[in-house]
Amino acid sequence: MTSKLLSLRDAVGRLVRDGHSVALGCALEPAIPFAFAHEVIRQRRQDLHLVGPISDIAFDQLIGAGCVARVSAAWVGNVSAGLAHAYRRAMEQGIPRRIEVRDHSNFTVAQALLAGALGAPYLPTRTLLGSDIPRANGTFRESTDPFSGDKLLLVPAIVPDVAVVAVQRADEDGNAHLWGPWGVSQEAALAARSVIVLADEIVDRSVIATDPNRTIVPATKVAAVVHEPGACHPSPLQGRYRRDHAFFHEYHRATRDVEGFDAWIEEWVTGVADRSAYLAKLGPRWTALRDTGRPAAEARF
Amino acid sequence: MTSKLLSLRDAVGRLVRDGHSVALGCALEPAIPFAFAHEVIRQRRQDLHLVGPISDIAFDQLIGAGCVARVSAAWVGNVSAGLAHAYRRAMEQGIPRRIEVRDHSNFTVAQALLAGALGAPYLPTRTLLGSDIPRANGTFRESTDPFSGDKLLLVPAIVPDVAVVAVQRADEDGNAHLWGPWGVSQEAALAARSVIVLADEIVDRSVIATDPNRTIVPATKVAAVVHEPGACHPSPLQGRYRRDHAFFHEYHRATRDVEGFDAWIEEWVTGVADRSAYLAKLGPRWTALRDTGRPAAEARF
Amino acid sequence: MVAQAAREIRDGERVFVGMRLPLIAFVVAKRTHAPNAVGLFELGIVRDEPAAELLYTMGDNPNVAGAVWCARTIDLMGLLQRGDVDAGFIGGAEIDMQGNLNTTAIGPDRRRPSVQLPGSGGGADIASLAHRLIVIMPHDKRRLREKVDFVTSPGYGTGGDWRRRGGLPRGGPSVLITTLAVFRFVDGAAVLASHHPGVSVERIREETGWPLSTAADVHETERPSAEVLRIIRDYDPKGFWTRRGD
Amino acid sequence: MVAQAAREIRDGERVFVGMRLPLIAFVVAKRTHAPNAVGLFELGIVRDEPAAELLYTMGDNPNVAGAVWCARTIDLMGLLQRGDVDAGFIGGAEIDMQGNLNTTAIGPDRRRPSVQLPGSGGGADIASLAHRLIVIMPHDKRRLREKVDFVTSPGYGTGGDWRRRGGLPRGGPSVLITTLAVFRFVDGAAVLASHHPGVSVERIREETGWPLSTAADVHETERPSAEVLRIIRDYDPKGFWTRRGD
Repeated sequence: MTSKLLSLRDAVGRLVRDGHSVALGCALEPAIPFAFAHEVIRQRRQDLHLVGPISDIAFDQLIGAGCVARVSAAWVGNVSAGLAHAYRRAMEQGIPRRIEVRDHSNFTVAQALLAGALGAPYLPTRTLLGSDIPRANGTFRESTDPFSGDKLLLVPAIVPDVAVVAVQRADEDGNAHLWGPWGVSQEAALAARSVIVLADEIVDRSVIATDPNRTIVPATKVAAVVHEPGACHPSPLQGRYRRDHAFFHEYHRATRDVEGFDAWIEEWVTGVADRSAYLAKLGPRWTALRDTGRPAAEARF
Repeated sequence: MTSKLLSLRDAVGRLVRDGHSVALGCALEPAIPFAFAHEVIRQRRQDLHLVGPISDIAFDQLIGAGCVARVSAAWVGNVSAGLAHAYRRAMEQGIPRRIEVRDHSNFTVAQALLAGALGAPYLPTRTLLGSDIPRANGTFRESTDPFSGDKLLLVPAIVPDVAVVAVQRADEDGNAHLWGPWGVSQEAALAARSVIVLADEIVDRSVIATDPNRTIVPATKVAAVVHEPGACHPSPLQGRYRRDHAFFHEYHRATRDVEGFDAWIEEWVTGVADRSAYLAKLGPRWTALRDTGRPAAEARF
Repeated sequence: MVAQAAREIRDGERVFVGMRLPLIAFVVAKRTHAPNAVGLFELGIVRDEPAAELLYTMGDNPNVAGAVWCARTIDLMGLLQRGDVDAGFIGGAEIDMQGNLNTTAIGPDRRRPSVQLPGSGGGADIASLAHRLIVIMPHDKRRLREKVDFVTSPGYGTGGDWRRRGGLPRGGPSVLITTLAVFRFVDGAAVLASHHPGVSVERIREETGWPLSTAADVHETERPSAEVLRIIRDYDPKGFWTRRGD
Repeated sequence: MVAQAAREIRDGERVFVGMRLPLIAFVVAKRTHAPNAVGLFELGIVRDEPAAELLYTMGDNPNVAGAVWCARTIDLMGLLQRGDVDAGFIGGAEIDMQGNLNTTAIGPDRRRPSVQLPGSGGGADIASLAHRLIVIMPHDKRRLREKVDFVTSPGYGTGGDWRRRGGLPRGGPSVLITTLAVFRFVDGAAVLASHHPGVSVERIREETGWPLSTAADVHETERPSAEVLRIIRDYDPKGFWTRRGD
């Protein structure tokens, strides 16, 4: 078995290029790889195409930091606090730059990534017929079902250059266990050209092999494995740590204007060397979020 | 929470009608609900449309017993022993009756059921282009990808009247945990109009809720829950019992001619009242197949 | 709003719940008249019991612990597209008389909006595919508009058989619950059914951006029972979601 | 056959293994020259180590225990359609010179076959979508035919760019391994590359249903090493699958 263990700095440095399409936040509200987004900002990647259903504030941070040229998403905001200020500034005023948005719904993002995972050119659907989203998105096609004659919308496959998944545990080869909601994480990982796994814990291959049903992505698809505890804060990771609700609200208040946004990025992203420094800065607030959960009922293989 | 617990006799009696399309054996070689197939034979259902990828010998038994008018499958045989004699007799000589076969591959069966599960009219694919299977199947359509101009095959959705899934454990409401290979079981269950769950063990809802990622089908889709230990013999159920290889070979040798087939059905199906009588008849041979497996690594919710 | 929203959930129904007030409405319904209702959450969660504590997002750990199914978004959306979901909740920034909702952007040019909104999320899917849509919004003349700038979630379009002609398999808004009133949709258009206690029809007319049409039996919205108010306050004691009145 | 099949697996490749002899070839390859090969099984299993004991089907409990991924058939087929699978094994009842395989039915009318065969299983998908197809069959004039009655798994069709014109994204048979010989496919047609020890080219010609074409460097098939024979006998001591010679 090969080891694909890299530091997050090296994983982003080697695998994420300017202009790449990057899928992240694919479990929706939980398990968002904020550590990855922050490293991308520190390394000043540009012209990225962000792909994901709802990203909570990760997309907002990347957009405000000027790393993004295009967004394919169903929702960009701050789930528990409201609108996303940096996203608004980019769209309304072109600050720090203009970005292109390809509007989606959660279902069409899921279908586009599933098509990518299946190697299918598109998936046919009846959702959004009558919505203005297809016109705004620009990549869909209206069609007629040859079997029934009904109207259909064809959602073309999305094949991200990179998909990032944060999981509870993985082995060094990239076999990764994720439990809790999967959202569109598996479709994104199987659709992508390369996958970066952020694991809260690195375990021996034999641990993964005791429960292969928990594997969300097999090593054959994985390019890099990063051991990054706490990678998802302020979003939660099931059975490991809870959501830091106040952090989302503090971000919302702090980033109302550009100066506030820049100061926030300086304090929490460019001002810290890496994730461990970030967690150290959080201090007791971080340790208070620990959540050990309850054990799953036994299953024997 | 409502209880959907029924005896297998009542579940088949109430939910399976002559002419129904029935998906079973959807995990491929393991977890085949032979107990269900045998009860269908005992209740003399007719004109069934069997749906499944490969059924090992379950489809052969239903065909030989005269319950089947049509088969939509990728493979009908005896996996470790060879050809399926009853299927051969039906196709080659119309004994006990002529049946219609809609040829599939495992991928097209999976796509047809996934389309049914998604409520999509069809799935587009590049498999089988150049195979004679699409012509023999008769329900597919050739198409052109409007995005690329490439040739495509469109596989229409299959929506079974009934899907039968055998699982390790379920609650009385129908929330069912299956581990080991899923094959096309989840797609079949989500696509079907009604689902019959055969559970090796009935557990409290709280047990299911400790590990919701293991749930293959939610209660909202389930019409009946049957507590039927050993429902899959001679096929295996992960962590519960192993495959009875010899039984498949004995069946192969015993059913070479019609008389042999009828005698086998009399001995193992119509001659036994139910699954517990069948297991009692197996005796020590059955208990010797027990497999307790190894426990999955802990996951905490 | 929450109490009225809870009344819209029938016992045994499969409901796409969503966040904020609808989530609390689901809790109220489960604990009062609809104990067998099942809640579906688009990130891939199905629950037959509400979470043990107040949720800030549907992905909070307590909403996963104790769920009966934790799956993928596509699985839940598949149920929705199949027609296996009875009702869904949705909010919006703007709505018109035909129940078309805008949660995408304010302004004539979607590429250069005057206000960029978060977008559809799963809302447009619920509006397209659920059997019944329940809309909850603050009542404001700038929100209840003659015409919305962008149709994120289709209601009855231009009315009549617009949904069927467009290819939508079913559904459409059944009710619009605002901070002032309850509207029912009749022949694809919103009709004032009831005004909340202490709110005059005149005020509702002033605060509504379309020519108000009123049901013959327009009446006062039923007041929440003491039990319902207790359930709401128990679930959201700090009023994080219900601060703006229930 | 097994020893030659094992040689066709390259280190690090992702291989659709299937059952019977190919499964043992995978074991041999893993334990000799291809320790990093990964095996995919269409019911939804991915293994980077062979199962601990002899398998009668790919769904036997020992093939699940110790797997690194246990998923759904559609996930594995998706990898195959995407082009993420390097090679796949397949057998058949009939094959023609262009590598088209029949595992469906013998006879002119598929609806009234003279011999009903089990069908494609995943074979036709592997033949359609894998980068490289490895075919293993008993050598028999009635099996290696001028023309097959039914094309279950497409090879090179009528030859030339038939696959591309038909819409297949890639692939086709690279080798046909029989009980007597090894054929390589050159410009979409089978060419005799080597004869097994003690088998004459004349006998192969007699046992082959198409006009035999022979490579310039036709030679004797490399004999399996003692180590390979030991691995095979250790894995299948009773010769359940390898009885008919390895």
